[in-house]
Formats: sequence, C-alpha cells, structure tokens
Amino acid sequence: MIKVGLIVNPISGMGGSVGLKGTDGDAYKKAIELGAKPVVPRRVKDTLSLIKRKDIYFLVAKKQMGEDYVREFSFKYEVVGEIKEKTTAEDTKKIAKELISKEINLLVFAGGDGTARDIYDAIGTSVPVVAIPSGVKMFSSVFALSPYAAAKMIDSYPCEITDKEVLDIDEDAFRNNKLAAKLYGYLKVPKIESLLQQGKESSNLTVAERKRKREIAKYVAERMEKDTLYLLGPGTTLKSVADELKIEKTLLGIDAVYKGKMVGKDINEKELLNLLKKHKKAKIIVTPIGGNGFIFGRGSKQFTPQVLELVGEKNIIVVATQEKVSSLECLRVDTGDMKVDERLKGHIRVITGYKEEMIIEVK
Amino acid sequence: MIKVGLIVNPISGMGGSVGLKGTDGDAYKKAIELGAKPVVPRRVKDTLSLIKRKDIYFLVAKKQMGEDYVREFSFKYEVVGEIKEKTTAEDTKKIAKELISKEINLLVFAGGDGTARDIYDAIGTSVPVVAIPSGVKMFSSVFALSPYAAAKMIDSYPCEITDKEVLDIDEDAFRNNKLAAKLYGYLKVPKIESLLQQGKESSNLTVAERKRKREIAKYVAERMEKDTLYLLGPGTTLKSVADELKIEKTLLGIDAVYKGKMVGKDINEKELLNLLKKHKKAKIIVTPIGGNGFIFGRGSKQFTPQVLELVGEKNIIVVATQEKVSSLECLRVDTGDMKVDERLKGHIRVITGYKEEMIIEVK
Amino acid sequence: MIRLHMNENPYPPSENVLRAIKDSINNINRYSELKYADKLKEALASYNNASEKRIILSPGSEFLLRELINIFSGNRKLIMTNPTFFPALKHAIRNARKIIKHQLSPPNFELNREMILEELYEPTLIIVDNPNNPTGKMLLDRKFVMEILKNKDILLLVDEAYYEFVKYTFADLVDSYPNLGIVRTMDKSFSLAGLRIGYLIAGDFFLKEIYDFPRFLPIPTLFAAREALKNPEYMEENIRKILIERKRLESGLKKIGVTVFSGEVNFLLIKCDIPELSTILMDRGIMIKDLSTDWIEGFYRVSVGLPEENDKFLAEMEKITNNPALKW
Amino acid sequence: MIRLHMNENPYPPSENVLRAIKDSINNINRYSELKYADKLKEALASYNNASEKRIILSPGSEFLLRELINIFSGNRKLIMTNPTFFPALKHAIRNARKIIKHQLSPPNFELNREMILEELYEPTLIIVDNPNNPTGKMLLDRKFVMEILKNKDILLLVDEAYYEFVKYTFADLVDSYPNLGIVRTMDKSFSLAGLRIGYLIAGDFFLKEIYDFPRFLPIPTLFAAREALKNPEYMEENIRKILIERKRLESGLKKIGVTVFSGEVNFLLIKCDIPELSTILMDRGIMIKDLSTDWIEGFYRVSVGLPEENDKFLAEMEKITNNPALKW
Repeated sequence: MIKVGLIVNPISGMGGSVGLKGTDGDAYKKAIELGAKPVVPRRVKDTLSLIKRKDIYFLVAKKQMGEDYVREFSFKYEVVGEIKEKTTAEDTKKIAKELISKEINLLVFAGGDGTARDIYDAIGTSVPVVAIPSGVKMFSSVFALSPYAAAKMIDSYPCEITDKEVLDIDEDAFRNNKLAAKLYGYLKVPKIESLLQQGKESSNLTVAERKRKREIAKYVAERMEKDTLYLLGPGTTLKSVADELKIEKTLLGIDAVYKGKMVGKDINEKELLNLLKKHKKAKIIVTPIGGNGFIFGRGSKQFTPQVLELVGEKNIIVVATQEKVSSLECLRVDTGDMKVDERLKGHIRVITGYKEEMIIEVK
Repeated sequence: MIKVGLIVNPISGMGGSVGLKGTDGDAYKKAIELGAKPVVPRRVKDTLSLIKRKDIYFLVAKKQMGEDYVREFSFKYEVVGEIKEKTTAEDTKKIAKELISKEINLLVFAGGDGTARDIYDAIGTSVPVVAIPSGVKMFSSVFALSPYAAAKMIDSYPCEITDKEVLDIDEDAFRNNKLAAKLYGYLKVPKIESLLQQGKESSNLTVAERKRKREIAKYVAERMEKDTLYLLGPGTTLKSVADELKIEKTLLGIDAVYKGKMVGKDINEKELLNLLKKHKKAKIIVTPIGGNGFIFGRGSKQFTPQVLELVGEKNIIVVATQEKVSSLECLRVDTGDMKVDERLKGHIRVITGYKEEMIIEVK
Repeated sequence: MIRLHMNENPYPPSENVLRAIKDSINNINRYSELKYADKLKEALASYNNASEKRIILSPGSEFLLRELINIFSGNRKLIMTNPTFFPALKHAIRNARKIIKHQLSPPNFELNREMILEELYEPTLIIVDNPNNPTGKMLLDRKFVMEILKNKDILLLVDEAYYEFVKYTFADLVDSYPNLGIVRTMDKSFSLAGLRIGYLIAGDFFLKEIYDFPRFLPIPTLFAAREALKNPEYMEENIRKILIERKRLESGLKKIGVTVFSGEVNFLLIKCDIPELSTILMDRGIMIKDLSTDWIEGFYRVSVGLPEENDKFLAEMEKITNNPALKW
Repeated sequence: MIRLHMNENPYPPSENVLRAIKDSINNINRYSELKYADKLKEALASYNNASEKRIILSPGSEFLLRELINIFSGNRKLIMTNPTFFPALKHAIRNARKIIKHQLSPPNFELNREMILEELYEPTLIIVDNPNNPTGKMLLDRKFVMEILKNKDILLLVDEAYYEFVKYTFADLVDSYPNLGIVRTMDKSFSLAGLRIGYLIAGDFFLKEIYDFPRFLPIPTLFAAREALKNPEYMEENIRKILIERKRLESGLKKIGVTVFSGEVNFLLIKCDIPELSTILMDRGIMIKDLSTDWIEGFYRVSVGLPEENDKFLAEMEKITNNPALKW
C-alpha cells in the first residue's frame, strides 16, 4: 500500500479563458466576475480514472480541494485538514504540510505555477510530487504532460526520481508590464521512461544524473582561468560547479567567484556591474532554465542587457546535462534588449559532461 | 624471371662427424685427414629439388661451389667467376661480390657460421639471402630450417624480408678453450609465413618490425634516468634505442651513454670497469642474441661477470621485439661464472614495445 | 505486434535466400571457411564497385561502429550528431576521450558545417549517418566531405545504413582518401535484419587498424547475404514498394493533422503533441520509436510497413488524435 | 580437408538443433525479438546456475573480449599470457595502454603467480584463459583467483572457452566479486561454431560498463543455442567421445616419437622438429595450427577429430617423421 496525498487548487486555470494571466491573489475574483469556469475537475478525474494500481491509500484535502474527485472512484481514502470556502494559497501550504506529517509517499497536486510554488514553499523536496497541470501559467517543468503520463507516474512509484524546476512569473517584472519567469526552486518528480525504451539502461538514473553534473562541474573547474571573474547563474547544475569549487552556491541567485573564492553572494545587477568594473576578464556560466531552453530571460534577470554587454557573448559558458540539452529544439534568449538578443543568437557550445560538449542553436 | 645466385662452401660441415668445431682455415685439412665426408651436396640438391617456380635464372659458382648441383636440374644457369681447387673463404667472398655486380635478386648459399660471415663481409645487406645449413657450427639465425623451408623462401620471392643474425665462435675466447659465440652482423632473409596463417596481417612486416623497434626505443628512452650510466649492448634493437637518443651506435659492440651523450664507444671490459668506477648508478640494456635467447654469453663478452656484478642484476634491462621474445622458450645466460649466472636466473621483464612488456624465465 | 519501430524491411528475402539459409547448416559445427567470407566480399565489392580488400564484414554494423569508436577516439576528438544511430552515440559518450555533439534542430535538421570545419584543428574522428536516422535528412554532400577529407588528421566515417533508399554514396572516394570509411548494412534494404550483416568499405587508414576484425561470421548470414547479392533486383523492387507506401503514409498522417518531416528513406519523422504516443500505440499493437528520451519531446520515428500495417497505424492514429483524454 | 586446426567439435549438433535453425527463418527480415535473447539468457542462467541479468550474449566470444579490452585497458594496465587466444592478445597489444605478457614456457607452461601478484599495485585488467589455449593447461585455481579478486582495483576476466571439457569454473564467484567476469562460448562444446555464440557471465563492475552490448543477434544463432541447451546430454556424449579419442591420439603420437604435452581439453599441444609441419600436412589434406609465428618454433596444436580423421592424421604423421627429406 502506498500513501498518496492529493491537493487540488480548485480555482487554478480559470483565468485563462477570460484573458487573465493567472488566478493568484485577487485575480481570481476578477475571473469569476468575467464568467470563468473551473477546468481542474475534469483533469483530476481524467488522471484518477487512468490509475491502474489498486494498492493506493489516498489522503485528500476536503471538498473541492480533493475529496470531491476521489469520492467518485473506488480508492480507499481519508480526508485531511480544514479549508475555508474560498481557498487560498495558505490552505494549499497548510494542507501540504499536514500531509507530509502523515508520511505520504507521493503528493499529487493540481494547479499552475502558483500552486507549484506554494507546494515548493511548504514541502520542498521532502517527497516526490505528481503535478496535474491546470493553471494558466505553466512555465514550470514539474507538470505531467497528460493524464496518461500522470497516472503512469503514480502507477510506477517507487521509481526513479528527478529534479524539476518551479518557475513563476517574476512579479517585479510583471508590475513593469514585462512577462518574465523566475526560477523559484525544484520539486522531485517521478521519472517515467517510455515503455518502448527496451531494457533499462541504468538502475538508478538519479545517481547517474548527479554523476553527470559532477562531471560537468569537474570539466568547468579544470578550465577555469585564474585571472577571470566567474558569475555563476541559478540552478542545480551550477550548484554542482560550486560544489566542485567547494563554494556554497545560492541555488536561485547569482554568485561571483574569483581565484576560487566567493566574491559576491546572491548579487543583483548593481553589484554585478560593480564587480565587472573591478575585473578585466569575466565569464558568465549559466544553464538553460525551464522546458524551452532559456539561458537568459528566465530565472536570472540580474543578467541584464548591460551586464551581458560588458561580459561579451564570447565569455558565456553554457552547461547542462546531455539529457536536458538534447531534449531542446534550441536554446533561447530573451534579455529584453533586441540588440543583445541578436548578438547572442547563432550556434553555441554547451558543456554536457567531462570533455563532452554539444553544439546547439540559440534563437 | 628472377636472378638467383648460388654459392656452396663444399667443405662446410665436414668437421662435425670427426669431432672438429668447424672447417674454417686449416681445420679443413685435419678433417680430410680424419676421413670426413662432405654433407653439403645432399642438402643443396634437396633444396633445389623442392623449388616449384620455373622462372629462375641461376648464376652459380664453378664446379663443387655451385655448378655441380644445379646441372642436375632443369634450371637455366650461367657460371660466374673462377675458383681454385681447394676453395677458401676468399673464393666465397670474391664470387659473392661478382654475383652482386651481376644484379642478382637473391643469393642462395650453403655452409655454416663461417660461410655466413664471409657472405656478410662480402655483400652485407645488399640482397636477401637463403642460407642452406650445412656447417658444423650454426649459431647464426640466418639458416633455413629445412630444404622445404629454403625452397619455399625462393618460391616466395619477392616477399617480406627480415634481419637475421650472423654469429660465429669468438676466436679470442676459443683460444682460451671457451666456446662462446659472437655477433658478427646481420643478413637479410626472406620471411615466409606458415601457409596456415590465414590471411596476411600486415602488408609489410619489415616496416612493422622497424616500427616495433622504434616503439621499444621510445619507451626505453622515456624511462631513462638522468643520473644513470647506460651501457648499450650489441644488436639492431639497441641500435634503435641509440637512434632514438640520436647517438651513433656500434652495432656489434658496447657503447656507454650518460645524460643523453655518448661517453664510450665500442668499449671493452677494462673501459667498462673504469666507467663504472666513475658512476654510482649504471644500467645495462641488452637484447637476446641468436635463436636460443642468450642475453649474456653470446655477442657481448665485454659484459664479464665482474661488470655484471658491479651493475647488479636489478639494473639489467632486456629489450626485444614481441616476435622475437615470444618465440623463445626462455632467456639464457652463460657469463662463465656460475654464481653470476645463478643470480640472473628467475623471471625477468623484457620491454617488447611502447608500454608493452613480457615476463619470461631466465635459465 | 506491428513493428514500425526498427526500420525493418517489411518484405521477406527471396525464396533463394531462404533456401541458402537452410542449405548452410550442413557443417554448422565448423567455423565458417574463409572462402565463404571472401566470396561475400567479392560480391559486395562488385555491388559497390569497390576493391574487395577494402571490405570488412561484421555481424551487424553496430559492432563495427563500436570498434571504430573504441580504437579511434582514444587519442582523437570525436564529432557526432544528435540525434543519430543512438547505440553508437551512447557508446561514444561513455567511451570517447572527448566528444562534440551537434544538435540537429527542427524544422530543417541541418548540420552547422562552419562549426564542424572550425573544430578540425586537432586529430578528430567524425561520424555522421547520411541520410540521418531518425530525421531522414541528407547531412553531407560531396563538396563538404572532400573539404573535410583533405585534412589528413581528420577521419570521416559515414554510416550509409540507408544507402539503397537514396542511392547517394561517398564509397567511390574511398580509394582516394585513406581517411574515409563507409559503414553499410544489408539488414534493412536486403531484408536480412534477422541475420545481421554489416560491412565497412575502408580507406587505407581504417583498413590498417581494423584488418584483424573477427572473420568467422555465422554461416547462415554469409550464405544468405551472398545469395541476396546475386539478385539485387529483388531488393530494388521491395524498395520501390516501400517508397510508394511512404508517400501514402505521409499524406495519411498529414490529413490527420500530424506534423511529418519529409525524409528520403524507409521511415518518417513525425511530431505529435500527444504525450506517450508510443506507449498508447503499443497498447494497441503497434510499435513506433519514441525519440523523447534521447532527443526532443514529441518526436517519433515510424518505419514504413506493409500496406495493411500502415493502414492499421493510420487508423489508430486517427482515433488517438481524436481522443481528448490523451491530451491536456 | 580434415580440419584439426580450430578446436571445433567434429560432431554435428542434434537433429533438433538443426530443425530449430530451419524454423528460425520465418521472420528473417525482422530483427530478433528481445524475448529470443531473454529466453536464451534464461537457459544459460539455469545451465550455469547464474543470474540471468549477468549474462551478456555475443556473436562469438571474440567480440566480447575485444570490447572488454577496448573499454577496460584505456586506464588500466593489462596482463595476459603468451600464448593465449591469439586474436585477443594481438588486439590487446595494439590497443591497450600498457600490457604485460607472461610467456608460458615448456615443459610445464605455468603462470608465475608471484610476478602477477606483484604487478597489482595499480588498476589492472587480467585476462587468462583457463584452461589455456593452446597448452591445454589449467593456469588458475580458486585460491589464486580469490587472492586477486580481493583487490577491487583489479579486474579479472577468465576465458572458459573449454569449460565443458574440464568442468572447472569460477562462475559461482561472480555474485560475490563484482570484478570477476567469465567468458564462455557454445561454439566448441555445443557444436555451434558455424553460428557463433559466446557469452559473458558478468560481475557487477563488468555489467555496469557493458550492459549496452548489441542485443540483436542473428536469429538462427539464438534459436539453435536455446535448443541445444534443452538437451545438454547430447553435448556431453560428444565430449565423452572426444576425450576418449584424445587419449588414443596422444598415445598414437607418442608411439611415432612426437612430443605430446598432456592437456585436459579437445586438443593436444605437440612439439615436432620437422619444420613447416603444418604446411606439409596441409599438402596432405590435414590442417593443424602452427604456433611458431606467435609463439615457439616447433610447437603445434592439433584438435581431436573424428576417429577416422585422427587415424589419417596419425598415418600421415608417421610417414612424415620417417621422411628424411623433411628434416636437416
């Protein structure tokens, strides 16, 4: 028997049909006013209907936050926690924490980027999640691609686990009328391989992935020059590089390294510009964030057009696992400055392992 | 049509049956007095009878030095040169030179170590030879192993060619009642591979052999220590080592090298002992000489028991091609001093290529 | 199960070939005689207008690719594309000293030739399949290949597994360029996948290093391959049928709304937003190749099958694309 | 030609095996299904009392040996014997980073175990065939093998190509020692040389690096091997006959005055002073293995053939040894 938590954000996705960017906070009211209908019940039910295993014990939130859907199926379940009539982000977080305290094996949630952020805030990477996409914004790569895929993740548990990104709209940028996503953190997601992949290749892909990141880190570290300032972007791959350098990395921010020492932690644009004034030679190391392969413009707004111009496009090092980069049609940039974007376009070299590189187009 | 020279030493091998060590010089008379019968005609005829090719034009010495045997077969031939009734080494040399001047492709000769030496003195490595063994002493590895093999060499020409050693009794040692062979030089010999070797492995084994020797040389050179005196024994493999060091090697003698410079050319025991007094650390590099795998006691008498004791058995480096050493049942030593021989026995490491070694027993 | 996942030829080999296999078992306790391999090499030499001595046989071309990667990437940089024949790429990633992969991106899947030429400042082995699997695109042309080959420090290995479908080859350059090798297979075009017969047409440099490749192949394989080469018209007729079916399959898929990338071979590259499409099809008795694990999500490779197999595949695809439960 | 040069089994496989080959051609245009290989692995696992997942199949064990040498000798020293299975040794000499060969010398052909243990101060791959080909001697015993294996930096690969003739194996140690691999073949004992079927019983360390070895073997090979394993008694009866013949061959040769080194397998190592013996025999319709090119002059390996083949060989050997023209 496995214990599976279920949390549904009942209002997620409602803004989409009425032209809103999301239903976070007060936007929900506006969505209702505009006549939006909930999309989430159908998706949760699709998923539940495709689950094949019988040994599941569900722990679900009350009413429209879980109970209402699971009730229609033959699963054993119990209801956990209390909710208000109008559910908020706080409900999601509170119930998620309660579920964790009941030692669930897996947390299924339905929602969008905002819900994913709430789940991340509440439980971090303590248990793997299955994310049923039903938001308006879904920049995050945590979401399952289909009811079929979500059900299969549940059926396959316990299985290989991988880190997936939680992105959401950068609210500061949004207020300035710019739509830019920011990396908020990582959730753990079951990794299902296509059934047609004949024969498993590795008994534990998570370990392999970690090993691959270490290889990348080792190669990058070996090639670092002494008289150069290195600006490490956000993400777990960059964290591996920092680990190799024995430096404590800010997972979601930018750190600066010079001669193997940290010279700036979680720095903003102004601090970056100051550092760049002090150092003649500087290089940026970044990894693509999100499923569309953005290396600038998602998750690292501190790398502004001005910073990028100072560093120069020849001094940008991209790192990513073979698995991640080979799944991308191309890399993308969206710095907010067309001229800078244009200069970054063309083919670029990505470090994908120890002495292993990939040439890929930047669009 | 190929032009094949034929020289027979008609008195070779006669000493064997009457307990003589050879028929060189005056020993022949003694052999006759003792009632020795010539063995050579039978062997030459055996060889000629097994030749299958028809496109041979023989150039032969007169009478019992060639003409007498070839006459019995259907080969085209012409007679070259003059001989005295009692043939001497000088006849052999003179006729060999005449044959070379007539641009033969191959020289067939019958005799023993003494004859091989004469041929070597006269023609060096200008044309390949097929040596029909009929001497008493046959330390040299130039000789064909059977009439079948000799005929096949002739049938196979043009084919791969390899360097084979000409050894003979060391006359200085012999006068002191010691039987020791000395390396006199090299002759070129057709290399026939067993027909059962399915599929040729290399289009030109001679080149491969030279390449292998260069590899050995490179490996030895790379591992040479700066503060050590190196004593290079005789042979083509050691010549390759010297070539690698850009030093002109004495092919048949011992040279001394220190810090990459030649510090003694073709040196004798006394000079060796003097050098060893001057240098704290010294190593000997030798290669097995002759078919029985002697590393000391054949071809390098300057490495006396006293020299070997001073250098120490741990400081002996043996080099040889894979081909040569793998054909040996074991390596052998015969320094003349039982105690020194005993210390050299056991298993030893032979360098056979670049980062390629063989462990073989020394007996 | 309908097998549209391995680019097999859906037609069996000729009756003569089947008989040759049956006739091969008389001395099956003995290793194949070298003359069997020699005769096959002779036939391949004549089929390819190449020199017999340049042909190295292998029980499937994968063994050749692995061996060449093993031998030549130890002291050379390796350049490959992604995607390509994946077993070779994976082996290369794990074993090559240094590897540069070129991502082929939609919609044109072109090789960035300038970036390749820029890379050739050190000894390098380039392995490219032409046409490429799974995009079906020709990545190389004669001018570019000759540009590469004039640099003697560069080795170029072209995997022409799908040669018979395009009839475009660089095999005629092997005599002039010691640094060129052509990998081929009879598995697909000659309907011999179950017997595994690959071969290398080796330039002198490759030949020198791989002359000792194992020579005692399975006898049924040698007999069948030789028999098949006696009648290449049979193979060509099958290819003609496959190419006609490919067109039908392509337009059928487009009608359903599936994105099809036109290739020139016996398979199609398609893009389909339905996640886990290959799993869904497998549940319905059809196998296709899911490219998402090794390459881009949503891309699949579909081999051209028998007409009735293609019909069934199209029918299932239509049902699937019309099923909303399979999409979000 | 009487083939006594490749250690083949002179007896054909059973009628059932021959039928299995004929039955294998129905879908020969398709790659073998993975379940065919899985079923063979299952049968081999049960035959060897090993775990199924440890078994890697290969179209002849030579491909496995080459691959393992390629993969593991890049950053490891390699130790092999001379003589051994020569194709593997030659491949190793040309491709290993560093190689130490141990010359096996007459009359005992023993391995110097102390020198091997002394060598193990750095990561090393040791490949030994046990019993050794061509001496027929057992070179390893359990105590020595375990002494080697306790050092986890050392990989030991034992080629047990002649296992069925001696019934002595280290396969049972593979579960306990990740650094042990056992190479086997069904070519000889099971009379399948014309189909080529080798396999590795892999310790965890080997398994991790070779799990992706090509899996689509020729279908006739897979079918025949599996069928042969259903009735190992047939194979054992053939081996019994071969071992009886070996004794007869040995005493026959000794009577003629040929030096015979007693081995425990389906061949004899002999020493004979007649140069070019193998060529002379070939002119008389008999092939034996001349060891002089790769090892010591005058040594030959003779496989045990059918009784009438052995008779013919003995008769020719008697004539040859009595012919003075063949010796000097």
